[in-house]
Amino acid sequence: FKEALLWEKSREGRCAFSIPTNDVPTAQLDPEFVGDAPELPQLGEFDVVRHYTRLSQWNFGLDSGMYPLGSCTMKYNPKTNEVQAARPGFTGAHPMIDDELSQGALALLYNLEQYLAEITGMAATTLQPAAGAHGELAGMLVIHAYHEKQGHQRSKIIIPDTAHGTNPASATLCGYESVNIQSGPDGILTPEAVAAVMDEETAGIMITNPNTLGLFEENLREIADIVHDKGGLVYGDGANMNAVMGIVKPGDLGIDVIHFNLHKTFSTPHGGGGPGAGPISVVKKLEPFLPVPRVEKTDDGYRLVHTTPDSFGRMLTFHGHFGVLIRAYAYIRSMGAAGLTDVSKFAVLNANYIKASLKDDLDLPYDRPCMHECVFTDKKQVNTGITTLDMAKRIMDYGFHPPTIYFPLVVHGAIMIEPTETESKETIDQFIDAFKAVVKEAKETPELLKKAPHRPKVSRLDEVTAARKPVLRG
Amino acid sequence: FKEALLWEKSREGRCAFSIPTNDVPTAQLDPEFVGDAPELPQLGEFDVVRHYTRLSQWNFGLDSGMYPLGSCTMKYNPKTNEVQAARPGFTGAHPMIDDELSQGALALLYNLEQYLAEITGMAATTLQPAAGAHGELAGMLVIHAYHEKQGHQRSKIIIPDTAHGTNPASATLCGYESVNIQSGPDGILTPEAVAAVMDEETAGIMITNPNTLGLFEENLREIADIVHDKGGLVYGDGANMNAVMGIVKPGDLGIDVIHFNLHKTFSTPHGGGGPGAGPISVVKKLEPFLPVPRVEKTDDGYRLVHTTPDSFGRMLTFHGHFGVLIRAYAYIRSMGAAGLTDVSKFAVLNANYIKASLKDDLDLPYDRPCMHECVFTDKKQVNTGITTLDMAKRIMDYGFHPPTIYFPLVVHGAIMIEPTETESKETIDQFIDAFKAVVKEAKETPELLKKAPHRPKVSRLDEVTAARKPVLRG
Amino acid sequence: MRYLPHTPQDIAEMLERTGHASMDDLFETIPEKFRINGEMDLPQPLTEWELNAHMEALSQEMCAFPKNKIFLGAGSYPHYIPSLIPYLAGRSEFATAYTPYQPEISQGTLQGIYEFQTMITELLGTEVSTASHYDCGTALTEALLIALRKKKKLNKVAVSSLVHPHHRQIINTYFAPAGFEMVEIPMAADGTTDLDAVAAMDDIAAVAVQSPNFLGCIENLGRVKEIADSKKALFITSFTEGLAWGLLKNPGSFGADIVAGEGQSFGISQSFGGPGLGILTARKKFVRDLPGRLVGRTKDTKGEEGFVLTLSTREQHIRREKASSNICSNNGLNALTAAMYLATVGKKGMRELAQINHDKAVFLRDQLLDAGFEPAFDRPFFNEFALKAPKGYGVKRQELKKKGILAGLSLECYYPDLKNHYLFCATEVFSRQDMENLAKEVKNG
Amino acid sequence: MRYLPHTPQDIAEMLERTGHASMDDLFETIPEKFRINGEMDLPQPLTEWELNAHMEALSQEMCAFPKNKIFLGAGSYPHYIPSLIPYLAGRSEFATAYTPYQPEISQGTLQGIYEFQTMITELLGTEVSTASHYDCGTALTEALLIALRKKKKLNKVAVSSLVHPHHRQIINTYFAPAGFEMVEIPMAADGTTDLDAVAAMDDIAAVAVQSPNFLGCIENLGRVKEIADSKKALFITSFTEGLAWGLLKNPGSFGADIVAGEGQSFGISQSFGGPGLGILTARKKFVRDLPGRLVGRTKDTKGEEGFVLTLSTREQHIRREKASSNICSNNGLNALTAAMYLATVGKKGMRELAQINHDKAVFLRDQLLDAGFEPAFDRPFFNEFALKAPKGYGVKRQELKKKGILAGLSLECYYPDLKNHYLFCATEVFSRQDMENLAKEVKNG
Repeated sequence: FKEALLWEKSREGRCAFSIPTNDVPTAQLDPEFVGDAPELPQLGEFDVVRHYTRLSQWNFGLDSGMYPLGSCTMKYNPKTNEVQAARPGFTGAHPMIDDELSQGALALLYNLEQYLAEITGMAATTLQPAAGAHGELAGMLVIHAYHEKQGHQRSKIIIPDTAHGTNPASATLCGYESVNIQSGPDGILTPEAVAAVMDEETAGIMITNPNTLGLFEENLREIADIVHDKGGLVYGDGANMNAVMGIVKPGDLGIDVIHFNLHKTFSTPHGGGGPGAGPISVVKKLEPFLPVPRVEKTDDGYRLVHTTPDSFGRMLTFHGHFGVLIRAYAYIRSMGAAGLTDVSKFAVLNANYIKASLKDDLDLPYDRPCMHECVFTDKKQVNTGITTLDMAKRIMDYGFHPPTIYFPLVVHGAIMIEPTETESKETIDQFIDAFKAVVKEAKETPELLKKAPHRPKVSRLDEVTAARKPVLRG
Repeated sequence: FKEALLWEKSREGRCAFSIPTNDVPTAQLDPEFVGDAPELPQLGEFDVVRHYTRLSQWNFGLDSGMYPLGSCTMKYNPKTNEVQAARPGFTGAHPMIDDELSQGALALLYNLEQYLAEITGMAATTLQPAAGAHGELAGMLVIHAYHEKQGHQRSKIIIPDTAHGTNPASATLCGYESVNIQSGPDGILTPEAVAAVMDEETAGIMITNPNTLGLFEENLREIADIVHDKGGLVYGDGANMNAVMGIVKPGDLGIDVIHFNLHKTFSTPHGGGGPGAGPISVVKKLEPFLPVPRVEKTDDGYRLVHTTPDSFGRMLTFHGHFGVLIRAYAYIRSMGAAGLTDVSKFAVLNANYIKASLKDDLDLPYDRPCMHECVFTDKKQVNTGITTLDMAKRIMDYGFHPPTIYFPLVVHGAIMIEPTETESKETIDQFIDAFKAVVKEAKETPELLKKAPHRPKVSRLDEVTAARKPVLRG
Repeated sequence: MRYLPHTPQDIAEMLERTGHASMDDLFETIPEKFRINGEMDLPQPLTEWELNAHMEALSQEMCAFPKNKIFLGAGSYPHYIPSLIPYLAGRSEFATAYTPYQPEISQGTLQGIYEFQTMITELLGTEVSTASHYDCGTALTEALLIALRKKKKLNKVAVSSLVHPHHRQIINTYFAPAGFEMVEIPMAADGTTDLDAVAAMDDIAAVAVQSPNFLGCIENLGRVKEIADSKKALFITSFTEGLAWGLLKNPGSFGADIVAGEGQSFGISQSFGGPGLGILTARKKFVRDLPGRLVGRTKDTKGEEGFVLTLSTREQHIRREKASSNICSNNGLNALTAAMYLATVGKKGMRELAQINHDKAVFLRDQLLDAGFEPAFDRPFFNEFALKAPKGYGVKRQELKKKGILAGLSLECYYPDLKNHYLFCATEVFSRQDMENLAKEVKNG
Repeated sequence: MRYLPHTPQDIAEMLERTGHASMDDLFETIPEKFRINGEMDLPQPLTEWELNAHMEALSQEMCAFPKNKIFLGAGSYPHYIPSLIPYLAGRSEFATAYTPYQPEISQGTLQGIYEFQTMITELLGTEVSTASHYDCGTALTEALLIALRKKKKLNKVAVSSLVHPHHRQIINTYFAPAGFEMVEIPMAADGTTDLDAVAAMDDIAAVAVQSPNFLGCIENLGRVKEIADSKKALFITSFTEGLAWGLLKNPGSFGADIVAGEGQSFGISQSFGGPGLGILTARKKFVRDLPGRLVGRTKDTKGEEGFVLTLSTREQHIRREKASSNICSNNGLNALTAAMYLATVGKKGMRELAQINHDKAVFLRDQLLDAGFEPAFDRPFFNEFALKAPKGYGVKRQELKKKGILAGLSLECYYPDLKNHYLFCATEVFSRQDMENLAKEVKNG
């Protein structure tokens, strides 16, 4: 069924809000400043409830089915985390309240910083960045502040072709020019490629490990040494931390600064596109540059330090996405060290299982042991006229969210699958069967795929016209 | 999609429960008493969440759309009521705790009793009955205890043909034989019909007002006098109180005992078939017979009285469906007297509006001013071979729950529609348009109706085989 | 008011169509003299925010778990409830749905209840289960009424005096107008039902015991079966603590004909005693005698599997005065909640959780004995037990209330012979420290 | 662990297919020497129940609304949140969904955000809105960066010193590596921005003010427009209290080019400052300059209306280093929450609620003046205002904390000239009595 837009259902005089009692005299504001009441829709409470209940029914969420999105780690979002974040002592806390009145929150922040530092094998953490990309920016700002402090700012940064799109964008924001380098034939970076471009005008390298092909960058330590030798720093994109928790510490590989996506690795909900959280951890020598405020532990409890001499400043109005941080904290406390290690093990097992199960059906450009995800292409289907997009749309009809497609860019027609550790063998088997069925259909009934999806509320949407003649409000 | 049964998804060794830490020694129970662990399904937490999320998607609830069920008052269930019932001070309260430790709950119970007594114009209320039918039984038990106390038990009870099916069943439980009488040509009871059967062996009459044809029993006072003259009592089925709150008090019409359905009139959720709550209010002379415990207000606060000399006893283990009572209390406190009166007014307006809008399309057996609901039949469609059932199934395809059908029994092929006051004019107009479309289809494309519904997850289900060869467990 | 969507314009348009001049005209069929003059006498309406403050204040006046330590069972048990349960059971597609009389758009509720029926019979070792009743007391009463209907010539049942006292009150309430009689079976010295006493009873339609019984003791169900058989009476059992079946031999394995029970322990909050969950299950041969709703599996016109309410010819809306019960709505949402709980706990969790309950209760009992209590009965128990209190305990118990501890239920008012006896309960929610604290308080007088 | 479904049998079967001998073999590509030896040093895992107790204890260590009275705004405001909002926004179809890159199965989120964009532009009098940013501070920074991109030759913007101090810190952070400069416009005597000072500034790409500003004063947006025009600079405004637009003339009506704002007041809990809701809206001509996501309306292959993310060629995942911003995920669920709130409050509620906020603030100000405070500025305000405190107020304020009252924010650390000045806020959540109590406490010293 179609659900009308809010304002189409509006009727003059309705109000779904319980207007609070006014127990003080009315004060007339100088009419010079008073505007007309905004033309918001006028609805009853039941209208609002039904409207959003229906909208929700048109959405696919994790609880609806598997979400095999490469590099986007869509794991189960535990319900208990929602309970923790909803405690009134947290939700009703003002961010500028005096330290002694917010010890609970400060303790949580302090300890979460410690946990993340331990997981990465680094010295310090800031929880302020609001999302993964914001974390990347924080990392770049740290690197920028470091070089500034060294007395010689640099102008370039090395970015491999497998990088997330946010990497170059974040570097640009700090005024760095991206130097793109290619992965080697095995899908991983070679020390030679890095050595060829690394110089003393280069601030460092941004590297994702495991990379977006799902492969562990085996030469990372060697690459880090090359970069360090020239006075550069190594930025780690931690989007794929889900593969290596408890297995290897990025700090041990020579990474100097790394960001997390708490909404990936640490089970906080994606919310249909945020809010996320993108903390960064850094090695000891970079700690002075972290943003303020910092949380400190003293004998009298926890306190916020609002200025430090070398900090690059502030990047969010308050203390980060606290509501998201609570959930990540609850998750880490629920899992413990052994649990997080198991997370990575099962995430890698699941990905390898899918790789092994589908490699006869889909082209596998890099047939190497993968980590948390595997990347296929549509090469085997291309002769039938069927593309990655067609298969992705068709898989919706089988009750699955499509994988990430056409990324990483280095792989033509990429199909990037990350099952995550919370999917059971049965669900994965169903997904494999569904994908095999789609591959079969690609040969036998390609029209079915071309017109897919068939089951959702709407069929394939015209994105070209949407962009050419944008209609962005009602 | 099909969602497998729980045990089909079970795998040995999984557990979705967080096993509590055991900080005391294990105590071996005498093996003589120990059984095998029950073969419950073994699932992970994500399995359980997805299972029930999917099941929920196959259910139609009030938030999904209009529910025009005659006599079953499916009004909006306010979300704030859920918040109130979930407060830990209530959910964690043990029912046998000492009075001084449960003053909040006792105050709520006491005051809710008072409010219901005021709404009915009666003297006293018990909140113990667990559902409407249980309330009917409570009413019958009061009547039975009253006659017992008078020293002469009676054997019969008068029940009109428009009564809910629970009425005769409740009377039977008290050993009363049902004496069925017919409504008059206007769809309401005549004093003559009652006078003809009322005698001193008859305990009283069970009467629904407004009745299940949606009509106000205009002769009720006169009928009550007839019954009272012979020493009988008048039981009011309060299922339809939604029509007359603040308009008329049942006590003023000569009713001696009445039950409520809090899950109808007072907005508590139906829960897919309960739990509900069925309090009864009684006139002064019947108060001594109410079930124990009773809540009393004293100078020191509230207390429970566990025995009273003439009480008929106890009918539920504890104090009624307290969680449901909280919601009803919250609703009454939110609405106030004027609000509840408006409820009845708009409920009646909506029903009359539907009656006026559909009477050209559907046969209207009693064309009189209706209260909260109106009753049509399939007489106009019968020549096309289309029945009430077909139309009801087809209306699902338009996004509405079907009306109550084939009830009341006095109307052949009845279609009983109660919109309730919380439906807006637009929603009702959509319902009217949908029903008109179905009526049109009945003429033009009857096959479409015969095979309806078409949109839900399953098509028409075989209820005959289900009953003939019952499969009641997996 | 935010729940009432009618605008003045809506009202005018609608009255025009109905042909009424005003809203008051809608009530023209109600004689003027009966109309309410003025307003009902109810408190002024509260805003949502005032309601929040008012209800929070009321709830704060309660002694409640987990804020307080309430060592009390007796039919209502504090247990942990996984967070997924309130979320899932609170989804409005479940909570705001009507009785699934229209199965095509109610498959969620119906499959959920079918799974409930299956898991409950698995747990209890029986063959058929209803979709739920109000609570254990009413379910047990219905069980006894089944027996009286099956044995039409008899009007008497034998019920253990160790069945929950409130349940026995309910039985009496239902029996009185029908002229049925409940004969109570006395207590033996070991805190179980004195089954020898049944030998002397004649013409009884059923023998009913609760196990674990009100005093926490595990009954000898094997002997109940023998006695019931010897009397040609139905063998009926009940229980108030469902977690016991994670550890104990289930009643079905002893040949029980009908099992009634309380399902509150299965993920349902105590909520001052309600709504709970009445369980009523039986051997297959009683399927058409069971009152209340049943969900069955069937197929649709396309051969797809689906679920429906079935065997409704037993029910009041079809049979009216000939129905086997007047029960109409039951506690369906709580049955669904219990199913969610059982699916969450599973086979492994159920056994471990039951063992923890037993361990905690044994530990608490040992602690209390050490603190001066005396054993009352020498009989195995699950998570509840009765003890004889040391001198002066009544006063101590009053003091403990002020510290937020409720230490046991006085049994004297239910069993006058058990002067100074208290019933205690310990579940997984009590820590060792909670129990040691209690013992220390008692010891220190 | 309950989140990890792998049974030993599953693991064995899966390893067989992947061809690994053991779980450890899966990591064969990681050089042995980098593998962690032993376990990470993290606290032992908690059960769900231990976690509940631990988190409840932490949350109890907070001073928080509604338990405490916090007369503080400054970018985070206590407001009532209708109960339907947490329920609806918490439905997992919304909360656990990914970014709606696959529009066919994301129409709920997409329609919801489209409606958000519409209502926000309605509220602010602008023409296009992004799907959200992180918070007001980052949104304002992005607005200034747009101006700097539009005026490529310039590298300077003028920003009022009465913009939230934290927002100015963020601007500085983003500007530093890029070499941009923020010139602060000083404060005038009446607590508004001294716009005359802008006259002397050259080569500025934008003039930005916050209104109501950090001190609560309503700025003269008409004059900002004039000044900005005269400098050929973009006119940018921001706000932290969105409810103000229920009462005040909106920035669009003054001709603002870009409006950045904080949407926390729209049904989003304060949560120690985040996640909030960054609002970024503008006149239509800036549509292709806006960073972040946009939802647009389109049609499907059958001609049905639907919604998609659009104009993504501006975004980082397409443009990489040439993107207008690195923003990827935003605060989408909070945008949806704000839309729910605005739909609930509606035109009528918005106006009344705004008026109540103003009434309460005026009342509180009068009470405090009566209690010995002195006015700081003679300028209209919405629900926040600054006052000069009476002697000894610093000590009193400390005492009040112990009573659960947080009475104002000291302004001195942000504006050294404003010694002994405090910023107060009153919203609909404060009762007359709360405010009278505070005044009485102050009066009694």
